[in-house]
Amino acid sequence: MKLIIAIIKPFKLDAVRDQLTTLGVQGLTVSEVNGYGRQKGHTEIYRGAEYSVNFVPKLKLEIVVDGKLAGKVIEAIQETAGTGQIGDGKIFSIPVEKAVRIRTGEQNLEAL
Amino acid sequence: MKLIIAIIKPFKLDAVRDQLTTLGVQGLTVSEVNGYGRQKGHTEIYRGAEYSVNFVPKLKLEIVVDGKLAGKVIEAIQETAGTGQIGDGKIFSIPVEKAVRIRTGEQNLEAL
Amino acid sequence: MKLIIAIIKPFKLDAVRDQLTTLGVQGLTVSEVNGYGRQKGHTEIYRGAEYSVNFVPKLKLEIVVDGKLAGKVIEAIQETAGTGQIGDGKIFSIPVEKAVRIRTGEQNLEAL
Amino acid sequence: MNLSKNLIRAVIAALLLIPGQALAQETPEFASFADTAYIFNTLLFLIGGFLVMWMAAGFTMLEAGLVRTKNVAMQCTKNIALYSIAGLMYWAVGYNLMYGIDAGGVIGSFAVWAPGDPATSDGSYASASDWFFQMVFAATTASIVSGTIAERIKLWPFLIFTVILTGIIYPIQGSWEWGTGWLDARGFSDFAGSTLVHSTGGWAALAGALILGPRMGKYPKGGGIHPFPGSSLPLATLGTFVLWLGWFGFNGASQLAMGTIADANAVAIIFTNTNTAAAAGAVAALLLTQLMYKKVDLTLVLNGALAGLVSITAEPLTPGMGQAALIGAVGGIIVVFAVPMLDKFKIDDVVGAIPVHLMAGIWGTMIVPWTHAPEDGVTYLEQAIGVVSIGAFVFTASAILWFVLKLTIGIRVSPEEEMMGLDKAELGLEAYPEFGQGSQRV
Amino acid sequence: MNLSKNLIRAVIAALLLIPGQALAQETPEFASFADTAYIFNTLLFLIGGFLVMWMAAGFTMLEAGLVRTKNVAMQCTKNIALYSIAGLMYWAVGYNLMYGIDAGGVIGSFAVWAPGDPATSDGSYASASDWFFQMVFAATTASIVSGTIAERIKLWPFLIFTVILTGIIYPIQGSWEWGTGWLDARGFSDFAGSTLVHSTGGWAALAGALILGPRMGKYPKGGGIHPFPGSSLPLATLGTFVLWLGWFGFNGASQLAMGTIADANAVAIIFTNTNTAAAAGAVAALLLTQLMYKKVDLTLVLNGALAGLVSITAEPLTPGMGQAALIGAVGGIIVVFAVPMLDKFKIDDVVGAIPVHLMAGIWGTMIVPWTHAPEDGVTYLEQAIGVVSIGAFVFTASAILWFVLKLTIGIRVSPEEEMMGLDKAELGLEAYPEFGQGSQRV
Amino acid sequence: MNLSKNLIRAVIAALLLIPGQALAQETPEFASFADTAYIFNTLLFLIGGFLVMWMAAGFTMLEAGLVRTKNVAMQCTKNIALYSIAGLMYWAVGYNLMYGIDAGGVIGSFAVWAPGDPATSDGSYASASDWFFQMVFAATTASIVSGTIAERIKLWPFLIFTVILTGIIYPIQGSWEWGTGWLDARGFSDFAGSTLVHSTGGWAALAGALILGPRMGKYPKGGGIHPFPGSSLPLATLGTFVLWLGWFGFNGASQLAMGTIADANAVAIIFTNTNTAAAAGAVAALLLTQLMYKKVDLTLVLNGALAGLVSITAEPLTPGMGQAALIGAVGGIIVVFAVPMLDKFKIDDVVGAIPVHLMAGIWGTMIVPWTHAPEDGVTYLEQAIGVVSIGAFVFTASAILWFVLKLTIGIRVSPEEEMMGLDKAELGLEAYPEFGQGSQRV
Ligand SMILES: Nc1ncnc2c1ncn2[C@@H]1O[C@H](COP(=O)(O)OP(=O)(O)O)[C@@H](O)[C@H]1O
Ligand SMILES: Nc1ncnc2c1ncn2[C@@H]1O[C@H](COP(=O)(O)OP(=O)(O)O)[C@@H](O)[C@H]1O
Ligand SMILES: Nc1ncnc2c1ncn2[C@@H]1O[C@H](COP(=O)(O)OP(=O)(O)O)[C@@H](O)[C@H]1O
Repeated sequence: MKLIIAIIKPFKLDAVRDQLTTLGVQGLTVSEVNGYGRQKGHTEIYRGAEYSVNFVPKLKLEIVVDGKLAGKVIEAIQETAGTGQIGDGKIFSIPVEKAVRIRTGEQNLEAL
Repeated sequence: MKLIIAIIKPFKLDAVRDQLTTLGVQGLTVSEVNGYGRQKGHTEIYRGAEYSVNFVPKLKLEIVVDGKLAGKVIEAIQETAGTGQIGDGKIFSIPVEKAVRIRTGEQNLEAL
Repeated sequence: MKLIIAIIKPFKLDAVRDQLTTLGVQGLTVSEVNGYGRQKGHTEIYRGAEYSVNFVPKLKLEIVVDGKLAGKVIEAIQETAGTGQIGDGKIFSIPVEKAVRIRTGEQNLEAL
Repeated sequence: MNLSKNLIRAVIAALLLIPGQALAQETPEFASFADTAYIFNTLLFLIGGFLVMWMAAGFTMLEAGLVRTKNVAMQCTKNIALYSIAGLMYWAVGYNLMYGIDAGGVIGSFAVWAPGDPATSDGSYASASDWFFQMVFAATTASIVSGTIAERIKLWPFLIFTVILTGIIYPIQGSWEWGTGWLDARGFSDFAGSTLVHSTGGWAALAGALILGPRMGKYPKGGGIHPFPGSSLPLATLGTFVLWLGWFGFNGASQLAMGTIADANAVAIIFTNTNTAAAAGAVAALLLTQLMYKKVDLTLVLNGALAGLVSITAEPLTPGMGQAALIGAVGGIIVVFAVPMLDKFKIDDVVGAIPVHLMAGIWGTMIVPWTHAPEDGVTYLEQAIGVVSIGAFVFTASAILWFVLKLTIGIRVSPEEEMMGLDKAELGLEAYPEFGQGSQRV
Repeated sequence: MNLSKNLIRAVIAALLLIPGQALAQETPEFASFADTAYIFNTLLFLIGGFLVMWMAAGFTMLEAGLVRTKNVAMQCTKNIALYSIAGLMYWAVGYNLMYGIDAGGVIGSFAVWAPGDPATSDGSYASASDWFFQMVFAATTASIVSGTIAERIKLWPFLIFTVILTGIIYPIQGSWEWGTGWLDARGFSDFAGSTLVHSTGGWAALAGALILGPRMGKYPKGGGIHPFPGSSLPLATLGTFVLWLGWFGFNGASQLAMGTIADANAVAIIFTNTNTAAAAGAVAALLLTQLMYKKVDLTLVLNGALAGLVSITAEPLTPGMGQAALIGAVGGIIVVFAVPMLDKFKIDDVVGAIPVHLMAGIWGTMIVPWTHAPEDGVTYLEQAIGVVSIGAFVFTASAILWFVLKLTIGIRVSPEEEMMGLDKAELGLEAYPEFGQGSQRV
Repeated sequence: MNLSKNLIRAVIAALLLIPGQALAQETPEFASFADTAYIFNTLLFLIGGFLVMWMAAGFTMLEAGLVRTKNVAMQCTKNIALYSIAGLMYWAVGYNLMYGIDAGGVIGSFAVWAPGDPATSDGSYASASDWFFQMVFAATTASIVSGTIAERIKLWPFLIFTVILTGIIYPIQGSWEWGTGWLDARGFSDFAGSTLVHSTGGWAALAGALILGPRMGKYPKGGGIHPFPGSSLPLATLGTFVLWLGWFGFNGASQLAMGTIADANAVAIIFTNTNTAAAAGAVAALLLTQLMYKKVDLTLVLNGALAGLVSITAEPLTPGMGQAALIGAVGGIIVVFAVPMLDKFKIDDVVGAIPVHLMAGIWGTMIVPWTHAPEDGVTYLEQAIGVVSIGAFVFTASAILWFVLKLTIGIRVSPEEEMMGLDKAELGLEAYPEFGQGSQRV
């Protein structure tokens, strides 16, 4: 199993989720995060003083999937979350050793 | 060492934390997340228009523990966070290579 | 590649980010989290009733870096985020198998 | 806004309302100084009335600030609904039940109110201005209830209770004193409603709190109290300021006249005493929480100011400034002690309405004789009789009503709904959908 | 606050304003009952005026609560700017365009207003108090527009529209009726502005909404409606209460006089009818949303109360209480049906201003004859003529203006800016910078 | 609300207050036109008073909106406490220190105020109404201070400062002008308090800001300015509207009388000039921030409106509308330049109170002679003497007091507490406990 972490632009969430659902992904977890990267934030003015906001609002998706599906999932995210513009985000893949569904105690692939 | 990621129902936090403490877990980190899964969210009506809220508020716990303790920790979470109803959440286990306590520089098990 | 997860005191963010930038880190992702650990929260009084707030606001940094840089990054965080006082936080390192830049499809080290 | 048409309208209005006088009103000129007094009195009612109407917004903000985020929209819904219901019920039933009573009587008459009804005016003010001012008092009574039983009561049973409270319960007890019923005949004195409005609201709230039970998790099985901090203290503070402002209308216009120098002086004194009591209540709570807890508790300071206001309401005219300060300060002290005391009895009062309105209301009513000359005939005994008899009636009637509602349609949301919050469960929406976990944000 | 100097000042003021009378004012005593009436009338305008001024804050809170977080600061900016602009434009152009018209005329005169201008007072009130009261009505009209077209219109085109609306469009149509122009001559009747203020604002908003188009994503290509829940329902509720309070000034002071018993009675009746219509509008929306959706929709209850207020505004004096309740209730019902109906036509009205102000405004205007005696000469035909002619003029003029703005400087922000939110895009700041994702927090 | 009892009460009240007149008051009828004027004057004070009281809520919301989330509850606490303290201190000491002064004198008398004190009324209004109106001015002065030094000052030293400011410092300087002391005798003119209230608050705030130092991190060592955006711009906007509304009472009732046509006209003119100056101040800031920064800064627009109000406060009666607009616009411009200028001097003024109240207050005071005829005897020199002498006194007295507090109990929280926020550190609670990181949420 792999934990796919995807940092995406917030308004892309629905598109990504829909696409993943068609791939058979049945669950995922989303957090609101702030990203720092090549996309440089912007300058705000407050009471005559300029300041730069370095962090850009992003969403982080965490999806644990069967290792065999991981490639497809990554691809699907890359396609649907992309706008071609700086700041589109990243996808990371991390090995997962064990998964448990709290409700039933089912393990690993059955737990997803 | 393992990083145990648990997605749970928010009101279960205190119970889980108490149980983990008795197991000797001395620290953990919590985030507010939104989950998508079998538990389907609900329908809201706003000014005459229906819309479905697909995401359900959840908490994500991240707990780095001694590999030997991991099994017990997972078990304990599964027991205390469960309600038997859909949406109880998941537990994932991921290998951790290194841990550092910022304050002292202690490493690995000593850092937890 | 490694995913470095650092839990730090919120006001240390700018210092850590600046330091990491000088090391060549070009991106990172921040979330607001609540931590439970040796630093014990505090007691509040609301309408005559005392209660203890067990969780302390922290920031979680997630930084995916070239494995070769990981040691330096961990060190840099430890130095800049430390105050020497309880609750300074932790750094964890986790192996990452794959990284993708959504915008371009670049992979692994090129994606960072 | 056409002037010529306005004249016609004005004449028609006059014909509709005070047929006898209208004929004399052929010129727009004053006929006499009595007319001037009539206008001043009417103006006092209207200004006082809109200030008290504004208190409905104050209660809404106070309560929205002191409930948890998940119940904020419900609290807003209840408050705008209760004010609206009071406005209709007090017209359909309440006013004549309260003021259509024989001197020394026990119950008024059932009749829809209409302006110009000669029974409703002694001819020294516009009857509609009086109705408006009396109506907002009925609404205030209902506002008090909504705060105590927040976060767990269902919407519709609460609204049904409001219908009966503002249409029947409040007017009946009100008729005993302000309607010149039996309590008035005995010599009970309650200038602007420490008992008639505030304690009445408080008793109804207490009955509801007892029958509903506390919020889930407030008093954990293991013992102790689990506080649920309010979602927005600035809104609670705003609400308190709104109430404070509205109280100048509440007490000031309860002088019922400002067409003479004596009345104008009285209204002015009422303003200063009202402000002083509120200030002293706030300062007392400030000092006391600092002494008791080593920290100032803003929510108790807000409650303290309100308790000061409730305390002075039974008699805002006769006290000197020092007396007003003392009366208000005791109100503030009552709140600081009564809030944790209620918790000990596991009576869960979300916003502190029982300490503020019921307890400080009793205190304010009982202390009235202190600032009266003996020849005024205001005695501690008669004050106690008033407090007890109104309390017994309102508490019993409310308890019966809550019970009937409980047995029939049920008054409490399910535990799942309570956990989810009333906003989602009962309204299907959220007060702040975008903040934090908001589903819209993601 | 020096008394002796004040006397001098007062005399100077009198000289400046009403030269003829000032000489007679050598003593501070009253000269006659007519003077007393003058003061009462002036006081009515001033109290009414500050209450309506307060409505500007009500619109701001209502709109800030109903837009999404990312557009809240912009909505606040637009509202304080539009109120300020109205205050300047109505002085520079508006007032004399509206009231400097010949009886039965079509257009007033272009002249800067100054107090004491004899044309602006019939000598029974301070001319400045009248200006103040009329000015806040112009501001209200502009407030209505800002809500409908929120979340997508650029700041400056909106402000330019406001300049023309409050300086030219509003005064011209207003002159036809309140300025004693041709509509007044025909017998059209609109007591406090269901058509002149509320529908006018609504027509301008509708033109804007049509030309701007809906917010991105509101009506997805696949069909259906994607609601964008408002960011803060307690602020929206507060705004509604503020508007309700302000409406007592809006309608009450539109009696234009309270120096006689008949006028005082009329103002009092207007207060009670206004309150009753609002209450009935709120309760109607409450019941109807429960019946239709099985859930009460707080935002529609708020809209319902406002629709009740708009409905009674065309004639708050002649209805009986029951009639007022009915008129208001129909207003509330209109809103509940019209809000989803507009969505069907893909007209995106962020806060419901078109149902509340335009549709309920038409309803209120058309129902005026019902509560008038035939001899008053208020007919359904003339009401319809007024509604249609003002509607046609305001809609056309607004549409042209919006078009010109669209073709010249552009009226809509770019899709990227709309997605980012107007606060960051146009103001470079955030309404709640620290909450949730706030950059300051991290 | 029992009428017969009210009569008794009214008579008692009359006896207590104006013994001489009470005998003549045996019937509730008017005795003379002078009585009518008495009631109008009293009513003006009461309405003006409650409007200015409401400004306390406006300052609270403005400040709660402009501080960071972690200090919001503290700001609410300070504001309700300071208003309460002012209410008590102005009774115990302030009023007689301010008005119990000999003509041309330097210091008043130390005596507790009581209604009916003949020294406090010239017999043309209820003395209590005057006290109420004067008291809320003292409170306003203290409100100004709390904003500037927010986010770092400890609660109790601030409250002690408030005790002295409202009880001693404000009344002493006030006595020099409004108490008919030496500045009044020289011919200084400050109609409603640009200097006496606003600059006084501003000087006290400036002294505090200098002695306290800036917030941690505001002026980083590396140079530059690190802005701390306010937590809630809609609350700041609401606060501004509340202040604007309250200002009609502040300036309008400073006419001190409306019992004659001349006074009524004056009050009306004051309303229109006040509104015009505020509107012009807002529009000036709007245009200027757009020009200078290419973005409109809402917080400066809010400050601009307030600066317009402060600017017109020294003389809201004599200017024509155009003059009022100009005076207000300059106020708005001052703010846009002064806010960054203060930052250059590393004077950290959280809400902009020094530009708004001190600087615009000086401007407003200095420009008074412009709109006066030479024979009024208002000269630039005497205005400057007033500005400088009051400034010197208030700044020195405040600075000494701040220093004494600093050396004794300390005035600033520890760096850890400042970082954690005053809400948690000093009050042990949070303003919005559930949002984002809120401990209750998790
Ligand atoms: N090395 C990294 N580790 C973790 N997150 C990263 C890293 N680099 C970038 N990110 C996240 O990805 C987001 C987008 O990256 P950015 O460099 O701005 O543009 P792009 O996606 O076009 O390369 C950032 O805002 C940040 O949240
Ligand atoms: N594959 C997954 N990867 C990451 N998180 C998941 C995954 N599946 C479910 N979740 C998380 O677990 C929560 C509960 O899952 P759900 O399918 O609703 O019910 P259950 O826990 O009963 O299986 C979801 O809301 C989501 O946050
Ligand atoms: N085992 C753990 N797993 C995950 N996070 C932890 C763990 N232990 C501590 N933390 C995080 O680190 C933070 C600091 O830890 P704490 O024990 O309070 O102090 P210190 O950093 O000085 O050891 C905690 O608030 C929590 O967020």
